[in-house]
Amino acid sequence: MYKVKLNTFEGPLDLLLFFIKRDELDIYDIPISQITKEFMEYLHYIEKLDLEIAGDFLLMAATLMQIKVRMLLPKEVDEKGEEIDPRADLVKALLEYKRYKEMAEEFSVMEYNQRKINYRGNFSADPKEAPEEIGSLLKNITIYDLIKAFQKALMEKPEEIVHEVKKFNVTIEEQISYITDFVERSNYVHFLDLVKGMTEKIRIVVTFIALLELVKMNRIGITVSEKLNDFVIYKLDDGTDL
Amino acid sequence: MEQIYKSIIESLIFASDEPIGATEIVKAIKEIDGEDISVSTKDVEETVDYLNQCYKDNDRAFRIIRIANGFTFATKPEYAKYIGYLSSEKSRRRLSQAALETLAIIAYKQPITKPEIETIRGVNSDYIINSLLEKNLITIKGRAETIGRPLLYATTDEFLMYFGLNKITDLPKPREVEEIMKDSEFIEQKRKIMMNEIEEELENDVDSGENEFD
Amino acid sequence: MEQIYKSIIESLIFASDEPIGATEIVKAIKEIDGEDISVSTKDVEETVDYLNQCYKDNDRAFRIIRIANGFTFATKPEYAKYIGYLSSEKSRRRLSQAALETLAIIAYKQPITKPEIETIRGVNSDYIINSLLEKNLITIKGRAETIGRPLLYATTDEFLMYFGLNKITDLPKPREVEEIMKDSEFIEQKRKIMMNEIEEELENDVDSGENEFD
Repeated sequence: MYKVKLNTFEGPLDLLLFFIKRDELDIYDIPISQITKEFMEYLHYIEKLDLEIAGDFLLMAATLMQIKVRMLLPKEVDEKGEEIDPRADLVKALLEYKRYKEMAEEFSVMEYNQRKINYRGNFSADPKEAPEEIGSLLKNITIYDLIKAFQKALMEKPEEIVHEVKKFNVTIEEQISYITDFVERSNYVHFLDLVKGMTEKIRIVVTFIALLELVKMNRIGITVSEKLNDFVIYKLDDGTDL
Repeated sequence: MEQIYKSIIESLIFASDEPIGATEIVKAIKEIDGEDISVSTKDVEETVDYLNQCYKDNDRAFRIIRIANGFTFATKPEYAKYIGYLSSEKSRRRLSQAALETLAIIAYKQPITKPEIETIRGVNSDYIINSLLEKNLITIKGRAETIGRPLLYATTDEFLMYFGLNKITDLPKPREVEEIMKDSEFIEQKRKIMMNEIEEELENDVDSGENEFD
Repeated sequence: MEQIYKSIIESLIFASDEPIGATEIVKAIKEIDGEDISVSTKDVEETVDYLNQCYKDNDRAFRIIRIANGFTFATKPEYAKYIGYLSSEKSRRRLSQAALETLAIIAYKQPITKPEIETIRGVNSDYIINSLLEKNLITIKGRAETIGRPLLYATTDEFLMYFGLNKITDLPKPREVEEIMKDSEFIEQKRKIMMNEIEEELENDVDSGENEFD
């Protein structure tokens, strides 16, 4: 007489393994009608307890019935002429499941051992110095990085007080050719080098706008620089990288 | 006091989540080994002094310090800059909950404007958006065609790398997350059937078994 | 490597609240003291061995262990019951059979989709997968390129920590399927060690006696 506790079983495969073990059945030669009967009794038992029957159990019941029927029919053969055991897929599934169920037991042992180990509990008392800024995290450059670099370039310029309103002596077109000349000569240029020596803010602004225009026209490309808040402008040929 | 309690006191201070008082230590020991065990708070104090002398003699990088009426371990101040570097690295790697939330909104609704993000989160998000921009997890993807032409935010390639995704469409769909949680009542029923939920006291677990250290 | 770096390595491992890798330690040192400092990951490994020998010689209650691809300080198992008493409110719950089973499948077959897990387990696994995700023992690792592009699950560093593994390849090897059926004793042996397993009489659970099977 065996007593079955409901929560012993993780699912239909687990239940079938239980029957196989309990009745010392050969997993490769499962008596399908016997095990189907047991399985159905278990289903009724769950019903009796007014529990929702898991669809997985119903699905397995259907599978068992199907195998049972196929066992009664004339033997099927595969392309090599060998008999197909209608139980083969079920056996495979049972063994596969059993394999991991075993490993779960290994895991349980590991868990048990590990629980005897405690890690350091309180880190709040460790003195820490706020670190200096280290390296750049940026891996690819975006419009936002451009703007930051641009701002830096502006901020590093000494403020010049301009007393009279002058007509801008620089145009986008001029700066476009200024930049293209640069990249034509050396294939690439750092942004900070490009604006080096520009004393008027407006010239840097216009250069930057020119740069954006060129990017938009696919005539230049922009990539990350090893220097913080800087970037590299390089020549593009027909929209492709050099 | 027996010699073994020096180690037990050391392990208790080491593993405690917060500074632990001498009284607590004595209580823990007596609770496990019995009331008649001769360990006093004075013994604890003396043990801490003894341990600190050991650490000093052996040039250990840490000490037990007295803080908030208790004992706790702390590394020596001369290593502060190295530790500071580490913790800054970690804060770079880890995203705060608020940042993660904002990032998620942007990831799922991109391109999205700040007002839209703030409507969803219900709080001002300037700081978080800036820090995400700084970490290069999001970027500006142009402007919306609405009034004021607010900036549009979207995630970056770095974002994908950070989360181990190939492309943005690989993000789990909210529907999929819901699916995992679907029909929670049914699942709860099942859980009761399927799970052996046994609450165990640690003391039941500890046997005299293997010691993997020695 | 200069002597002082033994202490610095000790302090870095001691102050890190998660396992810290040898590479990270070398990086931290070089960031602070300069690239030309002669400290290698091999030096770190050797220092850890040296430190552990010191702790053993001086009868310290803790050791540095190799876990989750890094080093961390941990108490020796013999003090677990005292520490367990302290943290009993937190009452560390063990994983359920279903959780262990699902974890085993994910650990050995990662990255793996939910349908694949469910095929092996024979049951719907939404709840379990969700609770493993919540416990941070597994994570989403992108998508499979198969129909429906289901999410892929894999184990985390927390998983390694939880089971005391240094790297995923340290997992015990599963037996070949053919081997499994040969010795039924094997399972019976382990069942005794397993704490999850409790045999309960059916009548304790349900009121009437008609719930017995032959």
